[in-house]
Amino acid sequence: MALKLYDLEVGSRLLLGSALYPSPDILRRAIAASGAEIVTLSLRRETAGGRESAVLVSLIEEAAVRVLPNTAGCHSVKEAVTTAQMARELFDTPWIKLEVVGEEDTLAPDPFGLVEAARILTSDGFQVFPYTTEDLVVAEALLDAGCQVLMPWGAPIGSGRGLNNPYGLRTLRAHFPDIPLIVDAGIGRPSHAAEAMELGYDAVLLNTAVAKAGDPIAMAAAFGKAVEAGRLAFEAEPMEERDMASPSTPLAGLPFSMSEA
Amino acid sequence: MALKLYDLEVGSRLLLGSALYPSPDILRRAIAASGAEIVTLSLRRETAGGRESAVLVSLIEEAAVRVLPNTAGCHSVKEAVTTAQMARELFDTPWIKLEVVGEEDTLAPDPFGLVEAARILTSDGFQVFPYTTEDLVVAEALLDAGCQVLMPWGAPIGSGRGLNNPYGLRTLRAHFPDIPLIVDAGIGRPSHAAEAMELGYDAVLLNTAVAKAGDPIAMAAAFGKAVEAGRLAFEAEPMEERDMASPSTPLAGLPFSMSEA
Amino acid sequence: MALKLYDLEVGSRLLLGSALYPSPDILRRAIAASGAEIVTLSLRRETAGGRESAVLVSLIEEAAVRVLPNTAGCHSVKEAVTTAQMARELFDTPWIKLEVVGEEDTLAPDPFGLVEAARILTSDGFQVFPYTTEDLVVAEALLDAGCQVLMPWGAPIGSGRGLNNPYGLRTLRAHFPDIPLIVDAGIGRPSHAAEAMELGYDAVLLNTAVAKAGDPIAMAAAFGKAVEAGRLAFEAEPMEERDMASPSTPLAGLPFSMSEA
Amino acid sequence: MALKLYDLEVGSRLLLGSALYPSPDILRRAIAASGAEIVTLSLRRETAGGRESAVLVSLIEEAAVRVLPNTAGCHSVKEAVTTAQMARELFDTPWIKLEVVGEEDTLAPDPFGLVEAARILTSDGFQVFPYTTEDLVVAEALLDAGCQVLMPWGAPIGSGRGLNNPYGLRTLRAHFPDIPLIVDAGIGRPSHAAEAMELGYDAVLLNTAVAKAGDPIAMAAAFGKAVEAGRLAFEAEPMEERDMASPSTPLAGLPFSMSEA
Amino acid sequence: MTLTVNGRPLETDAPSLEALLAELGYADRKVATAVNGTFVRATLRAETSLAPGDQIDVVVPMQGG
Amino acid sequence: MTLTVNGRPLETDAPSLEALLAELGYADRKVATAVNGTFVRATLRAETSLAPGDQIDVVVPMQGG
Amino acid sequence: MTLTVNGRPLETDAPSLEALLAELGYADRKVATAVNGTFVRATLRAETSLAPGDQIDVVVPMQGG
Amino acid sequence: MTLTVNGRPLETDAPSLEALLAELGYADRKVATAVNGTFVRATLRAETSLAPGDQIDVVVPMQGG
Repeated sequence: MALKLYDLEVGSRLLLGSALYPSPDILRRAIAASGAEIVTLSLRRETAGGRESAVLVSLIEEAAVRVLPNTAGCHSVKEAVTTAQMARELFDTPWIKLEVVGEEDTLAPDPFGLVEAARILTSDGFQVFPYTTEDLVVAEALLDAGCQVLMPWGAPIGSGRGLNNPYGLRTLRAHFPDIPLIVDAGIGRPSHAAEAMELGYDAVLLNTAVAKAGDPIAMAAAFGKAVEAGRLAFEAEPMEERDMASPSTPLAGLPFSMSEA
Repeated sequence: MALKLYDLEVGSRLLLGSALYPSPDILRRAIAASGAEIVTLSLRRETAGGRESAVLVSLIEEAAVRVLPNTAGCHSVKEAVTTAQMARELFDTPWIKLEVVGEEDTLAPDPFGLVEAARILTSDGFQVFPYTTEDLVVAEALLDAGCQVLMPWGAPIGSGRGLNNPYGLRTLRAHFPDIPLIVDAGIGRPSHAAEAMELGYDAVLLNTAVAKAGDPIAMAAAFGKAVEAGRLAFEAEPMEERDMASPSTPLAGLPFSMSEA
Repeated sequence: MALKLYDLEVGSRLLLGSALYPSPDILRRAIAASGAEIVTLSLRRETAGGRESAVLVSLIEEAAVRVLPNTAGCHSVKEAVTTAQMARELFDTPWIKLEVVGEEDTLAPDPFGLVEAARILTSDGFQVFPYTTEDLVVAEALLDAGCQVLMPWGAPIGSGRGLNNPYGLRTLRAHFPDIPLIVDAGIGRPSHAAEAMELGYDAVLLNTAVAKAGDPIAMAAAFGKAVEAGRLAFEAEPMEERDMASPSTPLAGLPFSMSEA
Repeated sequence: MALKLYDLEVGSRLLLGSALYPSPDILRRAIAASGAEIVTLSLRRETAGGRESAVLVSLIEEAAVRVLPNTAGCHSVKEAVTTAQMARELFDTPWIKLEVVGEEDTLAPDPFGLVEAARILTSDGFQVFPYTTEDLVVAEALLDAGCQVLMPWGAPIGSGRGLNNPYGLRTLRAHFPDIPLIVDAGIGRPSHAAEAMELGYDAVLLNTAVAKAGDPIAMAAAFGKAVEAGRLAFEAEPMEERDMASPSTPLAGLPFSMSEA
Repeated sequence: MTLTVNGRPLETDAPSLEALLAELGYADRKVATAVNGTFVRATLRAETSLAPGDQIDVVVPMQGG
Repeated sequence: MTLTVNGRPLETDAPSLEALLAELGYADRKVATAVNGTFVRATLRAETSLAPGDQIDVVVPMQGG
Repeated sequence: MTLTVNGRPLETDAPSLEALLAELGYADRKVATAVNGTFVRATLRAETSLAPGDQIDVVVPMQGG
Repeated sequence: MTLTVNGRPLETDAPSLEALLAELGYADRKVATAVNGTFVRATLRAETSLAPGDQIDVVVPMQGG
């Protein structure tokens, strides 16, 4: 069953960030290798005569992916809201990945500012993708504020630690069975992404783990496969874990023994 | 760079067991979906007029996979050796997955019997795939006995617990950089398989996690992708894990601030 | 160096809850065995002619412990504030363990209501012990609201899971080196309490793990020792973890070898 | 119920190593602070005119502890056996902590040499404390060889990693309910020791974690308490872990609500 | 008039909170009180009059975690 | 007058935001703008006059995670 | 004489392992054999005579993990 | 003759292990001994003669983990 993020039905459940790649060409090929249909971008002041931005824009257009602009680096509600409004005009999309930074060392989201900004933006017609924690109560408040997708972190941005709190993420998933939930940030290796999907998460968003890999293109392909693997497994009902062993090879007909009549 | 197991260069790094499937047809389709090129079989006394065996044999022949016979259920060196000899004649292969059961609850390998049987079989021309633990010293003894592949467990057979001792497995990998190492048994979910491959293991062998899934065919495909993902990631050099956050979106050009001249 | 919680210098770093014990006498002896100097109580409507409350009150008085009343079960700011005001009169103390329940399955704190209630109560002269999560930004807001102690959870109340998110707790500790931090709730076994103290937490508050043990009195003693052990270890600077082995017994003078001249 | 190690009933369940301390005096005070009744020593060639050994011997005599000599550093059966024989004469004890090193980086025990040496020594009247892994089958062989105590590792010697394979250790405990089992090596912090005891292990042996702490004496006391805490908890039947929360403060009589008649 | 006391309906003529507590036998007991969810300190009970439909809570110390 | 454009001081006589963008060479570029932290949509740039000390941000698409 | 074949007692006069297999209908089937726990390769079945009490195993390929 | 004592070459005429220990000043010290990797108990040192090339170990109690 396909995943619907607001108006969009997505095939690939991997969302990819566009930052920190060795070169635009490697970004282009990483996007292709990942199979991602949604790519995040930011807004920044022009630098160096605009070449960089122009190259990026045409690269994204050729990739034919949906753009998810972010408000990365915003610390106040006003900054985040203004950035979202500029993004809507520039990218001609109601989508916004809403980040309101609450703390520098962890880049943890500010739950208070996040909910307030989400309320302002949704009432202004935005379709908000809030970057949040695994906190159930904050999640509830974001849904009340009009968000129809949640993006809890796995671990701090760029840390590559994987899922710091699997219990919290499992609880969040159980509590909101019908809301699209995307693990955003902290993923470092494909096994982390597969684990998130096995927990029942609808998708994974990552950037650094691909961009900073020795071979970003191969790593992009790796994450594409891992996300598919995790989703397939979730839908295929994995076996139950057992504490004791259970022979895979049947014992019936084992040689060298007396048969039980 | 391809993986060589004795004489055979293998493409797929997933080895699949043939037991416990709901039906021969589901086994057939699971093998195909997994992409496995090597499938394990056992030897058992004929039951029910031999239909079952005949169906299995033709199914495996059509699948055009390499057969890896096992000695599952053998508790003594003599049983294991005789079973291996019967397997060689029956399957016309020098390959043998050597299991010598040392304990019933965990089906843990018996390191003493395993090494002795491995020595007898290799000197008799067999190419032995020993099912062992992560014990470095036992591994060394198995190589001395002539094994050119090692298959340490992830967890007890059929437990689906994943990697019980990642430290031990990592140490084993570091100690034998050039020996083909296959994690065999205990894998429950694709993330487990990806993790094993990310540790640098050359392949994964599993059975129950696929056969006992709600949808074995989809799960076989999931594991196929997860093993590819983990291998790709290992070769692509994953990013370093960090304790603190590191912004993926660059801060340069962030609006609303004064520029540092 | 002693721990100061608002006006009180405490010797024992274990705070104990008073609920769910098999009998008042077992509670009495568990408090004594634990060495706790601070015990939590609640406010409830009178039932069964008031015997239960009277027995409890005299028991606590005899134990000569400091009472920390809680607002357990309150879901709104108003309920929590009124309960705190009733507690102040009844127990003649400015201390209040502030709980504002945000979600039923996890009894997770409501960060929004918690901060608002904390602000109201501290400006009314209360000394607030807020039951919160490991969220850094919420913690910051609680300090801004006037709290001088924080009580992050280890895991949901009564779950006995231990520390669900050690990374988050370690980060919180690092971020607030000078604020008394108490791990409250979720502790199940002494090793969990020792781990919290080794992370540098100033104290641990628990209830169910003692009250619901087979032998609450022995378990109270166990937690008392574990908390001391963890604190001693934190102050004694534990060794660094190493990936490889390092002989404890020196090799110098090992027999049977040639000496390096 | 007291612990019996061969002929000796021990009160303290913490065994302490005597190596790597900043000074003999700190060793002396650490032994006292730990409450240990058994201390490990080694045999080495005389160096520097014998002062070091003489000081150590008198220190141990004054401490009135039972000496457990080890065969640390021995790589062959012959070295281990000869060392044990020299130790028996020198310390006038049948006790020997049997170490046969199988690999340098991990100092992992050699299961083959260990079992052979154990057989030789027990038939020669020794009471063997084998340093082994969590391997069930090797454990069985050591018991067959006459050992009446087993000492599985938690992690490599001096690594301070704690329990690398809790599942394996739990399984070993379940498999040998009546054999004294001591976790030896790898313990780094008191919470590790408490965890081992909570798993039902009879005792813990450690050295580096105390000797290499910033304050070895305080750390010795910490481990003494942690081991007591873990044992008390094991005997007091800890609560069951739960996935969901369960209020410790009863809801009955909660104010501000309508009573259910 | 009908009040709700600790969540249960009660018919009473008690003019004040103090009178109600006396009527309920709490006179000499250590309790804390709230009317309609708002705290009423002990010293104000006498001057706190009650109206039909008021919700009164009377609480005592109890076990807690 | 002196404005702050993208965090740097700028001396200009541009009467409107549109004029400023033209002066800066953004005329035919796809950018988004804010004045004193408040978004100004493209269609309103012509009628948005500037005052000394105004802080103008002109942003373009950039890489982001 | 009485043999044990695949763990079950069997009364037979088969002089050789080959004869026994024929008698059991395995003649044209692909099987492997062991006598008293020792492997007997196909080419030696004809010359492998059987004695009372011998334990014969006849195995075929089966599913395995 | 030349022996190896605790891993170092030693020139000596000591006829027995006991004599060697005396020569080395171990006479009244509590030590344990091995010759060529084999334990020699104290009571046998006198009757244990030494040959050129013998490897002697003399050990004492030391710290250990």
